[in-house]
Amino acid sequence: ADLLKVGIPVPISGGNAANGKYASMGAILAAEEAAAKYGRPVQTFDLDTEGKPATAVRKVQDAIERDQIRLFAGGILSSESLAMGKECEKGGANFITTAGADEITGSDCNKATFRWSVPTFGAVNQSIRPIIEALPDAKRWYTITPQYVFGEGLLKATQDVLTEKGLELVGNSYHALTEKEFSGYLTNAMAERPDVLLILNFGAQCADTLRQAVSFGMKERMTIVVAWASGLEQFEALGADLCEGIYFGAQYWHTVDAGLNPGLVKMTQAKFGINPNYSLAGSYICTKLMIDAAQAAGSDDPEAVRAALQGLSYQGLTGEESVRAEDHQVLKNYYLLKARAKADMADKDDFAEIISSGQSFLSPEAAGCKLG
Amino acid sequence: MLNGIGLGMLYFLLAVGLTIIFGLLQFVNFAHGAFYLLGAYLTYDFVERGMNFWLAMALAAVIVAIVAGAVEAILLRRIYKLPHTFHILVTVGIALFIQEMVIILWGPLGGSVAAPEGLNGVIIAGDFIYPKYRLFMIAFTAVLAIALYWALERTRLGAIVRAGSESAENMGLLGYNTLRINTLVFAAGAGLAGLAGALVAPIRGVEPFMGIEALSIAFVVVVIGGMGSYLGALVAGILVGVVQSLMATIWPEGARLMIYLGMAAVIVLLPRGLFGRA
Amino acid sequence: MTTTDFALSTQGLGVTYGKFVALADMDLNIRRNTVHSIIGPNGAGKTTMFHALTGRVMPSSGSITLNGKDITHIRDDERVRHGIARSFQVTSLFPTLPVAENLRLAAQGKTPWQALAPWRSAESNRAALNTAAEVMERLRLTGVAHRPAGELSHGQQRRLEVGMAMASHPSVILMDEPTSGMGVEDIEEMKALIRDLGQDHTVLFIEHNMGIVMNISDTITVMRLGRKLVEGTPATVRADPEVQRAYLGNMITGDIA
Amino acid sequence: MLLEVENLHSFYGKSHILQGVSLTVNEGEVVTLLGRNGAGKSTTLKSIAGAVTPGQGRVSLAGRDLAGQPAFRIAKAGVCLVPEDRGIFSLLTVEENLRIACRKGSAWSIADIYAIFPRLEERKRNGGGQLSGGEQQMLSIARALLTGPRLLMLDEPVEGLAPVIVDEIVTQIRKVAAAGVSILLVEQNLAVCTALAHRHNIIELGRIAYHASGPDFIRDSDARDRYLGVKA
Amino acid sequence: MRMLLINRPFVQFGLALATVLALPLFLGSGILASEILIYALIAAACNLLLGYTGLLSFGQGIFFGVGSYVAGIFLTRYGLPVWMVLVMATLLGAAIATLVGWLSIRRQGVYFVMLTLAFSQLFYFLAYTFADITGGDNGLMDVPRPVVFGMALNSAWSFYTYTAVSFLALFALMLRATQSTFGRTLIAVRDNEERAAAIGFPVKAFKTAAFAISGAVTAYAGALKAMLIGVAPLANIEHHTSEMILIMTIIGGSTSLFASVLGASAYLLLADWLSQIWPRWLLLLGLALVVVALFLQKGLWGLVEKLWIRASGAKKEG
Ligand SMILES: Nc1ncnc2c1ncn2[C@@H]1O[C@H](COP(=O)(O)OP(=O)(O)OP(=O)(O)O)[C@@H](O)[C@H]1O
Ligand SMILES: Nc1ncnc2c1ncn2[C@@H]1O[C@H](COP(=O)(O)OP(=O)(O)OP(=O)(O)O)[C@@H](O)[C@H]1O
Ligand SMILES: [Mg+2]
Ligand SMILES: [Mg+2]
Repeated sequence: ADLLKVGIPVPISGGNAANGKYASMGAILAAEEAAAKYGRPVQTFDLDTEGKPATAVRKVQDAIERDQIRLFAGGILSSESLAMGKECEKGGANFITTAGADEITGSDCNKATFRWSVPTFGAVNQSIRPIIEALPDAKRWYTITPQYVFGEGLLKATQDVLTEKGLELVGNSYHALTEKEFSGYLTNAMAERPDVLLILNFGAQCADTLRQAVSFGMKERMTIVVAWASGLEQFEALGADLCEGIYFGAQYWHTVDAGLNPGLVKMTQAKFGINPNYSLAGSYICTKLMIDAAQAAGSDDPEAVRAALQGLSYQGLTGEESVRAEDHQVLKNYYLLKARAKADMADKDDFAEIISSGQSFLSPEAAGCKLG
Repeated sequence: MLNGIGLGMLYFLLAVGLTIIFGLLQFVNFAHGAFYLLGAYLTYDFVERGMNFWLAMALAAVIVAIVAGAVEAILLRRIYKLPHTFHILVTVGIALFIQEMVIILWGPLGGSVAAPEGLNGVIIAGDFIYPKYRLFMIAFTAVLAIALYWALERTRLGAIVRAGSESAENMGLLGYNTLRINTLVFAAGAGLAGLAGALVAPIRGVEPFMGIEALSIAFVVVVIGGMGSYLGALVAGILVGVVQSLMATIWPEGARLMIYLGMAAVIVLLPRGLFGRA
Repeated sequence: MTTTDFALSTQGLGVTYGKFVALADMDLNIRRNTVHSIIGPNGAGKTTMFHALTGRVMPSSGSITLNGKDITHIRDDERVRHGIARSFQVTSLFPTLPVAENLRLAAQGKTPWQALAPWRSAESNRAALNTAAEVMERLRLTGVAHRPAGELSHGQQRRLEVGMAMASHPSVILMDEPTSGMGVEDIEEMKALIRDLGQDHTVLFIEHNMGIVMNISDTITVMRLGRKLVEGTPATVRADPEVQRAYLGNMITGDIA
Repeated sequence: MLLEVENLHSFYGKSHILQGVSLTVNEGEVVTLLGRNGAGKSTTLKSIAGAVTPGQGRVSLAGRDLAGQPAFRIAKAGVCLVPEDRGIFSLLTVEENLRIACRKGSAWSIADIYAIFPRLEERKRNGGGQLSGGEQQMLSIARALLTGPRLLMLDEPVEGLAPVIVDEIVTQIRKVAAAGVSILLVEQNLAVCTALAHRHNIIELGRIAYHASGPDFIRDSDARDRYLGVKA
Repeated sequence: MRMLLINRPFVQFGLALATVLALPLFLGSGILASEILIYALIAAACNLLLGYTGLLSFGQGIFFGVGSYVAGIFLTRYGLPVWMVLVMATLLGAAIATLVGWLSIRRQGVYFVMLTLAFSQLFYFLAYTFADITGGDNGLMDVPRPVVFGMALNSAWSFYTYTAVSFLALFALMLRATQSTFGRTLIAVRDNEERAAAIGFPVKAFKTAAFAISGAVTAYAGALKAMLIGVAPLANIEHHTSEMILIMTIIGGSTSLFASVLGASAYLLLADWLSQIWPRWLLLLGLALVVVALFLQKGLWGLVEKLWIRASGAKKEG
């Protein structure tokens, strides 16, 4: 059989290079595995988006026009993923991503774009409902939210859940996307004496918020919950001592014992000597989905691949997963983790235990997607 | 308010090294953020290896100063005479180099540095809660500010440095070895940036792109305060810190906007910044 | 004498730098087509007065009248169009541009808005080219027309400096120490040139070389501490005891006494 | 003999400016170096001071060879040049300009300087860049004195100065010489030169073309005409 | 001191034309080729400020971003015709550049640089804060390509042709401007601003005009870029963009306009190549910048000039 090409457009240089590096590794695992399984050459092509939408689109355009690549799995940042999705639709290709922006399978959804990560609605529901149940005394909540669409999405979902449960959102601090200093917001938060501090930002900002919250002694005074954690990388950067006792909502965790995950962990350890983190795992499963769909369709023809993906149910990294045909959202579990004390860690990556897992999704109509 | 001052002190510390280099050597140093980055990472590395925080901090600052001194002696002294364009080009190049080296050496992920023993935790006085380490940082920076002020404004050294920046040739005619003075000043300025990075590590952790943000803040502070003015760096640092903290509660998305608007207004209205000398 | 006899006059002109009063209460009346020199101790405010006259600094008090028109509040570059031009105490040329281009620009400066057109070719302004050629001829710079100004010898640069002022065909020409740094030979030449310029321009110049000042000035104004000390013909000034004490001293002026 | 310059050659890029200058200055002596514009006077002084590195030749101060050394070493050895552009630090105040020049062992203190040039004391808080041309010249000379030099080289020290100040400076230079400092003077103002100097050198085309003692020079209007273009 | 043959306007235009013709021969990617021409325009516009007027502006990204936002907003939300949008982008670019320029030139030297830097940050945060207009962090998507003679320029090379025509026209106009009284006066201002004012030139007006032209061209190119890529992202208006434009311009050199074309091409090709071979390519870029500053102060074009002088054997050339 002829060569199957998958483009991996991820930030390899620039501010999100860490994610790009792991994503590239995950994609390679998926390709190698598929090549062995299907007995055909499968190759991944890293496309460095530099984290910039314009560069991302240019690389994707070139890959489609010049290198005839029809399958793309990647996109870490919302802006680049949205733009690449559009480009794949225009250029006749398919794209699957793990990016956070709900528009991807919401208002800006399109027939060429798929998304593996759980939207903000599910993330919030799966993070805070278990906590509300476990901590009936936690009445007063305070949120820290980045001011843009992603943050608004998380905040909206939070408000809905709290209202439903009759709990009080005693305050919210918006901050800019470039903010690094959270002491002001944290002081405001402390003044409200909340029972729970819910952190709705992600990545480096989330790490900064947590660090500073812990230094203000907030861990001792309230429960801290991060709705959208980036997984193992984040724990490594923060360190176990700092994280201990904090709740983290996560798309993926390497100790999940379901579906393909044990296999992936073994494979990753064998090849790279590490445990898979979210970037690696997400990229692995996205790439795998694309390859499998192309194999099932018999070619990488965009329409055929799309047809193969729509409605597909499969064993994924979180157990049984399925691709919803109406908006191309993958339905999968979201996890709530609680960080362990350093002394309780079984190995160096055993930062947290899984408290709960489950699925919550808006209907495609409620998410605002109309596939044309 | 205390948050603002704490932040301001941090900004002062970031900016003061830049002011020394930028104001006194008339040199636009876009690599300043990279030295800050390096200071933070060295501290992180040393602490990870089990070194005492204080020692790590001092060592990091000294190493950064030595690195910067070497960079100056090997590279920068060849370009002082060229227009600003080339200062920017070279220092941007150095900044990129250091940043990428940091990623190569320590990976792209970043990490946390624990506050030193005894400065962990918070001070509580009624409703007032403040991390000990931040209080310490304010005090430390204040002492440093006074010491620096004395060293640079009240001693001949300050005058010598400024004179050397204007005309190395004429300083030579007066018997000064300006090459060495320049190297020392550059190293000191960069060392301060390294120290700032080391001090900040327990608060902000370390990550490879922290230098870029630091640089832009440092620029704002130096420009608002006035080139070459320590007092300016101090006042502007605190001003920016306080404004940013206050804005954060009033109109958070606009906080940065206000700072840059303020900076533009200051340069347009007050040619030399708040405290710049003519 | 009516005011129109004066090419340039000031009433109560004053300049302060911060709190420091560099120029105060200066009344000047420069008659048309005369050579008028300004002398005075260092720091007396001579250059400052030139700055005020050309608009480099804004006066803090008083007014300036050029050819009967009040120019006190007119911007520096606009004053050129009203007929005033200057040379600087410290040579100020376009160092990387050829001599001819320096002068073409100076001539073009009389009609600067025309130059703002990004489509008009520089060579289309024939008048400016001619002026540049004339000035070069008069200052014996034609031979170095295509050399960058920065490569000229000091004396040539000083001549070009004066040429820059001449090229805009000003009615009043201000020269700040035109002979500073010149050799004895060049000084003689400059002396002749200034005298010559006095025929068809009004010349106002600052000079410390008494050999020139006393020989070619119609009127001399002596300044001290930002104010006018004495004004009059060379003979009067030379004889004034106050001037002798404050400025002239024993008159070591360049020649062997 | 304090300063001995022998067969000095200097270049700017490829242009060979000094083509074997030789001259001497004795202890406590005032010697001039005259010549037309561009003859190489300033270049000679700069080559001695190390601001221009001579390509060839010997410069020795009290027997110690200095040629080729960096400027700051030569300055420390006791040679001070007051350059023609005056070299004022415009970012520093007048007082700071003076302070950085102070050297232990100098016969002059800042107070002495203010006594000589009261104008500087009046403007001492001013930025160096804000001084009038003449004030800058005073400051530059003052600064040189504060370094306590053994050999003072002045490049056109009275250019642009008011006659009274010229008088004053001539008087001061005399005092400096009387205090035992040797002086090498470049000056266009012949009156100043003859008033001060014991010996005169005229440089032409990068070589010393004429050499005479003070009195001889005053008598020799021919030479002045020939080398300096002074119409007798 | 006469102008070198290779710096004469006709030769410069010829070189630009040759570049336009050569890119398709050597590049597989029409998008990269279009991008090169677009950045070449921007770098040339930057050179108008840096090389001709002596103004080191960190504000070029503002105008670039404005151009792409204008294209994004008016093509997608209002469906205006492309030509009208391009005119609007150009005019708005000129207007904002006039404002930024007029405010910035009130200061000189380092302070000028810092002011432009401040404005660049300011506009970035404006774009970020007013997400309703700019799409904030997501940017504006679905920017369509123009339709020419009933044919949508969907393929990369057809859009390249479109870009090339724009490029040549604007390059020619800028060349003309540099040769005009205006351009020559700018050079004088660069050489000695005080003197330029003293001989009667309203220096601020000239500098502001230079900004306006530079901003207009940059914004036009920004609109082209948005159409090329199909998005108008926030990154366009970031100060990184300004920095990159400056680097291209400096690498090219500032003695002629074509130098900027060379600089932009070299930068983009090098970046494209390096980023494929090593993720840490920015490290190499950093080294390259240092090398340029130390050894190639007149930029790549300076090198070409030197080779030319050597090849033609004499300076009397021209
Ligand atoms: N920008 C400035 N700020 C403050 N003071 C200034 C400034 N420029 C000049 N001065 C002061 O104003 C006074 C007059 O200076 P000016 O240059 O007019 O003197 P001058 O008469 O031309 O002297 P000279 O003959 O030495 O050139 C001087 O004392 C000088 O120090
Ligand atoms: N930096 C330089 N680069 C190139 N040539 C120079 C430089 N400085 C001086 N020259 C040339 O060297 C020669 C000697 O210059 P120098 O300054 O020594 O003359 P000078 O005798 O001091 O003249 P002046 O009386 O005008 O001060 C001149 O022809 C001059 O053009
Ligand atoms: Mg003067
Ligand atoms: Mg000389």
